Amino acid sequence: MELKQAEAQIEAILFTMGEAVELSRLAQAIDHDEETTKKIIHNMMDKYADESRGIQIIELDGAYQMCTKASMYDTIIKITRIPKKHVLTDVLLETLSIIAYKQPITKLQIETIRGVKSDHAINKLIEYNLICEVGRLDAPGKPILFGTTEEFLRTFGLNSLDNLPAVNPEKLEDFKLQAEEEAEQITLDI
Amino acid sequence: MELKQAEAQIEAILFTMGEAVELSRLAQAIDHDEETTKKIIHNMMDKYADESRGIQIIELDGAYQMCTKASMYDTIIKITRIPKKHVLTDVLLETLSIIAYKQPITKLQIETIRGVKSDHAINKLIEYNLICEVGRLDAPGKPILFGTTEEFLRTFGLNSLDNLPAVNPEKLEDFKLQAEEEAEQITLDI
Amino acid sequence: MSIPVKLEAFEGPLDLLLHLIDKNKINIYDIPIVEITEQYLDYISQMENKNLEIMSEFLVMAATLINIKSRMLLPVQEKTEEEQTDPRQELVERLLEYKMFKYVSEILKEKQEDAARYLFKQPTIPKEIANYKEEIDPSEIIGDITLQKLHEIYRSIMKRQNDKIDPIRSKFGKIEREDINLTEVFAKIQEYGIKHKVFYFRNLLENQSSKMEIIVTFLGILELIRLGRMKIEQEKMFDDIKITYLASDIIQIEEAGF
Repeated sequence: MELKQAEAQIEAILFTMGEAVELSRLAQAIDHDEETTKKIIHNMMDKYADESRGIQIIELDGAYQMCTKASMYDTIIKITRIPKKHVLTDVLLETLSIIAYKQPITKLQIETIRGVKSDHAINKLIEYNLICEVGRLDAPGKPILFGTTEEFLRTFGLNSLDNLPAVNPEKLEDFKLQAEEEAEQITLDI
Repeated sequence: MELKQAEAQIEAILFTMGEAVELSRLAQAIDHDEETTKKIIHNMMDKYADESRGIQIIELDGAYQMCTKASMYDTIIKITRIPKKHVLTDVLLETLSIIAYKQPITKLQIETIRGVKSDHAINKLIEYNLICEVGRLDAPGKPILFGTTEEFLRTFGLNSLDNLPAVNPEKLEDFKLQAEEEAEQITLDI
Repeated sequence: MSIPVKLEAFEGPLDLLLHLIDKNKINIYDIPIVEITEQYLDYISQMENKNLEIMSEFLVMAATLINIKSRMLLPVQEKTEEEQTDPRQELVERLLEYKMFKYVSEILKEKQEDAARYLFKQPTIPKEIANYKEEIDPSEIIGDITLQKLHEIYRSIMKRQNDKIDPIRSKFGKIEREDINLTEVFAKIQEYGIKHKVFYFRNLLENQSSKMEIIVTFLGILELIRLGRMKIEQEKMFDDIKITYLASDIIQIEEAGF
């Protein structure tokens, strides 16, 4: 009974620590002498050898560490390469449109426009390689300025940076006015 | 034989990844359909329940994550310092419970229930990754809707939102009566 | 009750009210409104916090309490059963709902303490695999979102932004009283409606419409809908409101009973 308890404790410790833990520290934590602790660990090692287990305990110079079995390597490679589903949510789209048209822009400026903290959206857009840091604002705290990436241009079929409406603020104004006029005309035509 | 292999693979994956892994990704990695994979995981969960095990698999909204058993906590803190989680003040907890039970919900709706401005609390909860934007309400001004995150489930030990403690009106009645009786007794005791 | 109180200790007016109810050990369904109102006012008169925003929230509740109090003091007229609702009813419901969430947050607090005993592990992906970076294809993520769509989204966000700013006040830096002629606006909407039949809410507004103009125009539209003289649609998120004018004549504001 007590043995089972000690095994559970060792398993939990090695799992949490991730790194190699010296025998002496393990023994202290589970309130047994080193010799007994060593025996318990070696007994556990035998159990982990079972083919239904994917992890093992290895000994490293008087310390013990939990790690995956070598035979699991291919499986681990596989899982890390299974792409996660990426979705451009409304939140992301909204943030992206603000950055696209207002770049270069700081996080605070984005948040002022949206009215809510936007760290998550910004991080996701960076991960998706749609936006990136383009510099720092010359203001207290030197906040990061964000802009869109080349990938962004390519994806939207814009050939060069010159085609990006937001690069030149005046151009953006023109573009916006134009678009508004167009929109107005469309409505009037109805 | 093949089942044992699948169990080992799942164990290795969950150990390596550390974070919650969606059922669909696990199934793909071990080359089984989702239903079978789920069965295998639940079978493993039973095995982990043995008292010689210090770790367990928990379910979080259709994803699985490996963690230590709660009973191991005291042993682990003997050997390592555990990073402090964010302390949730009563205000944050109050706001979070409203969001958890009423999601998706707008800031204005939260403020109506609480009777006070709640920008600060909402932004803190976003920062702690306990809530996130889930869309916009189709109403004038398109206000942002908030909901809880996977981190919320983990922080409160819930498998899914369906596991939120039930608070039916009758229970509330009981609670109120109880509280009243207690208050009465306290006064009598003095 | 001469002990000075810090109102920040109460998380808003509902919290203070619940405190008073608990302290007086009274039935939440039968609040002695006169007493509670007095105690409540007592508390806020001692308010140390001069923060206007916090103060105003407490004052709103004070006004509500006084309103309920005065309604309860008025002689009860003979009414049909349906009309005989307790003036306290709405407040009681709000208090109960708030109390329930306070109760729930206590349960969650316990759950959090329990769950804090589960310990997790940092990912330990082998270096050679960790270096592998998943290829993210932005075009796949973007899917069928066009630059046009992105532009629309941006414009709608900016519209919302502009709506929040009162253009007159923000431009001149001083407050100017503006007179919106209700009759004129009402007539203008109808004239525009007869001329265009189908149009958008924004068409009705000048480039720099003030908040008041927008509100009055919107109220005018609501009134005309009520009278069955127009109908409105909004197809999807961020869309402008589409108005279809149904009548062919103009009615005066007096006739409309606006």
